[in-house]
Amino acid sequence: AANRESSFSLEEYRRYGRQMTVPEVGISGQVMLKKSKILVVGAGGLGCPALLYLTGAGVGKIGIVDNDVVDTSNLHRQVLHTSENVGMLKCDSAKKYLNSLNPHVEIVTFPKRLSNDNIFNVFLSDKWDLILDCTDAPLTRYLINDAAVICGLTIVSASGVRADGQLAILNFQNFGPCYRCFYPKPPPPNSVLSCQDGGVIGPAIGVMGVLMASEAIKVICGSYTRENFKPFLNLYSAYPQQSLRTFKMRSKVPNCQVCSIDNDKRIITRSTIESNELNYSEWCGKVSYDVL
Amino acid sequence: AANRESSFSLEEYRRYGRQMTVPEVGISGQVMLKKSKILVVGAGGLGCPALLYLTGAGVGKIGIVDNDVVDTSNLHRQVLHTSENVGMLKCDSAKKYLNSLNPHVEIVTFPKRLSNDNIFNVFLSDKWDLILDCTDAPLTRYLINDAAVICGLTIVSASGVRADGQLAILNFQNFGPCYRCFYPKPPPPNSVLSCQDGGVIGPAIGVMGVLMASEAIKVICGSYTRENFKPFLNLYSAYPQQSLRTFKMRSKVPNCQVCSIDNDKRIITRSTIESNELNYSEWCGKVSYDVL
Amino acid sequence: MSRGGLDQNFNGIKTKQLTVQKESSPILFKDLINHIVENYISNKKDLETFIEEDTIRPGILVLINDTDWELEGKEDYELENGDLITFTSTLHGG
Amino acid sequence: MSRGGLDQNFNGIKTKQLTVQKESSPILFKDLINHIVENYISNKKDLETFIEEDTIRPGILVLINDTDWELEGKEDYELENGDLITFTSTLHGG
Ligand SMILES: [Zn+2]
Ligand SMILES: [Zn+2]
Repeated sequence: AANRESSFSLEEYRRYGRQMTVPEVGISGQVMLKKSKILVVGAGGLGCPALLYLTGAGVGKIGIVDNDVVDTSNLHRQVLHTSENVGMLKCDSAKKYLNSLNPHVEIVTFPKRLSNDNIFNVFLSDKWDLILDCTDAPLTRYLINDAAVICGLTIVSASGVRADGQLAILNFQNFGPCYRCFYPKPPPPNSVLSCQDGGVIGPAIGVMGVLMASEAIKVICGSYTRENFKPFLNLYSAYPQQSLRTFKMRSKVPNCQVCSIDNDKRIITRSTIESNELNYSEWCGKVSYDVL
Repeated sequence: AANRESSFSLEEYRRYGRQMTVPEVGISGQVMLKKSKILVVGAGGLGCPALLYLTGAGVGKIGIVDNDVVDTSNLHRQVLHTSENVGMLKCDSAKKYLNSLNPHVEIVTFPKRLSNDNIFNVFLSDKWDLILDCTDAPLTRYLINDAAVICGLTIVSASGVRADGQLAILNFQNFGPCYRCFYPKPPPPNSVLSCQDGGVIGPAIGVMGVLMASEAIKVICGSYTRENFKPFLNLYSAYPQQSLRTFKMRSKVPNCQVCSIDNDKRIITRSTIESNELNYSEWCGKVSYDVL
Repeated sequence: MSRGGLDQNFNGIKTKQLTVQKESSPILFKDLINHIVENYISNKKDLETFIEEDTIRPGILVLINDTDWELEGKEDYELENGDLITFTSTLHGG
Repeated sequence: MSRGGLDQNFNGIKTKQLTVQKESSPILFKDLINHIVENYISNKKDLETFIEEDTIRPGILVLINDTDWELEGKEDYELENGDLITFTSTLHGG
């Protein structure tokens, strides 16, 4: 598409000028942003702010995956949707606003819930440079992770509940650790870790979405390289004092079931997923489930 | 106004439910938010995200002070405005969106630039509970600080440039340190500290605005008390790794020119400001200026 | 001591100062695990969330000061006075 | 070492490890100031931004590890090996 050429119109120079003068982005970074394609899964508490800032920053193409409709109970934190759009598909509501924020960005929507059957279609629907995991169901995180690793895609992943959040870059250039390296095993169903509905403070999840946009810009602009990338996990907490801690994390785990360098250890593959051998079932409300 | 009563409609329960279940807010915090009135100075890079999350959270009344109009060069970071609103007053553009995000919040606008002559009118136009300083000119920060201290108002203050940001709570309950306690003297004019135009990355300034909204919620909901409040300064940096550091800061400075407990030391007063004895002149482009 | 969901296991306690005593030094991380299980986990279901095969469940991240315990020797890490230990699991919201 | 505008004074250097030597210990913060002025500030205008009446300009915040230097004795603070010193001024954007 014309909007992903490497030259800028005068209007684009004006629009991105303040950002291009920051050395960490520069004109070359702005070109990389324009040429980039980012797939954002989830247009909720994390996705709304991430989408706003990625669209503002001038990413060339953004895909939004969400089959949910806007509900009144979303609006305290999902600030890209409005009261007038209650009942509308979130991806449509988001697209409408984002188009008016920055018409240079191509927005495409996938009004579906990712599943074993459709995830490869979505992930391979274009040459995506990056996946943002802005979902709210832990088992979907395993599904997204597995498909992204298999497709060779880097993930910026965050989550949050109440007043706390986490952020990590996963499968960085097929070289950094993946979600399963960090969390080889989901918590048992119905445990306090899985099913509680803890509520969430708007700006606490909002801050995580904005931090994701920053990390996405850093990944696209080449701030991270195989040489300087160190696996990390950020923990944010709003109370008692707002804090963002950075933890140095393990590298890729040798016997990871999806990202192991050793072919024999990689028992999760496109075919185990598409054949439904691997069942990423609902997190809550079931006594048992079957996930690797 | 009806919307600041302490009871909630069913729609409001639905809207704020997820937030009220977080213990740090609770129903009592939601009532305090609804009863609160917050004045946001500046609807730019900091003001846009702060306004989005404060409106989402259900603050009773929000005032927006900004005499600027939306420019294309704002849109990469000022994500509450759209390309269609270029040329419109920022406070009007903001109000329009915020009304559709949450019709329960009363939004009032002050399309003026704060000056010695009008700041007390604005600050005393209602019983504001809190000031958010989202401005981008350092001398305005002194003016806002001085008037807020004189009016007995707490300030949540942030700023940012390039990929870095600062945040502090100032004059907390007339008891914490003020901006002049931290920065008794502005840098000399035309120094590298004052006039450079360093540019700014959208989500880097955006994150500061969201952090401001969190602090505002904490102040309004009573998370900070005179007993537990410790003066602090947060420093955010987007590179190389996103970090938010917290520094333990000095208490109120005994000989502060505006907030000293000692009457004789307090040489900045409403009358020295309104008589223009104190000249908060333009920061850049002047060889000399006269500010205490 | 704990954050992000797991504090439910410890009656909502987020940070707690612990004194672990043992007849012979050094005190290892596995001693801390025993100490926590014996003193702070009240029911069996919470135990299953936290412990598996006598160690921390693989779904829980253990962070010693600013570093993943996988990089620090896991159960055999020698605790030092003042170490900040963080347990976290995946958060489920977004 | 420096952040938020002030790094312009130091050729854009944000973090730098310094070795300050002195014949007699202790090494005080004022020795560090002299060391920086002598070795890292190249022109007079930058000097005026940073120094006033032989100490750090009142518009600049000095942070020693995680604490305002006002709480640490300012120029007379005794430096310890590994101390992280941050200089910051008010930022001017919003
Ligand atoms: Zn892996
Ligand atoms: Zn003061």
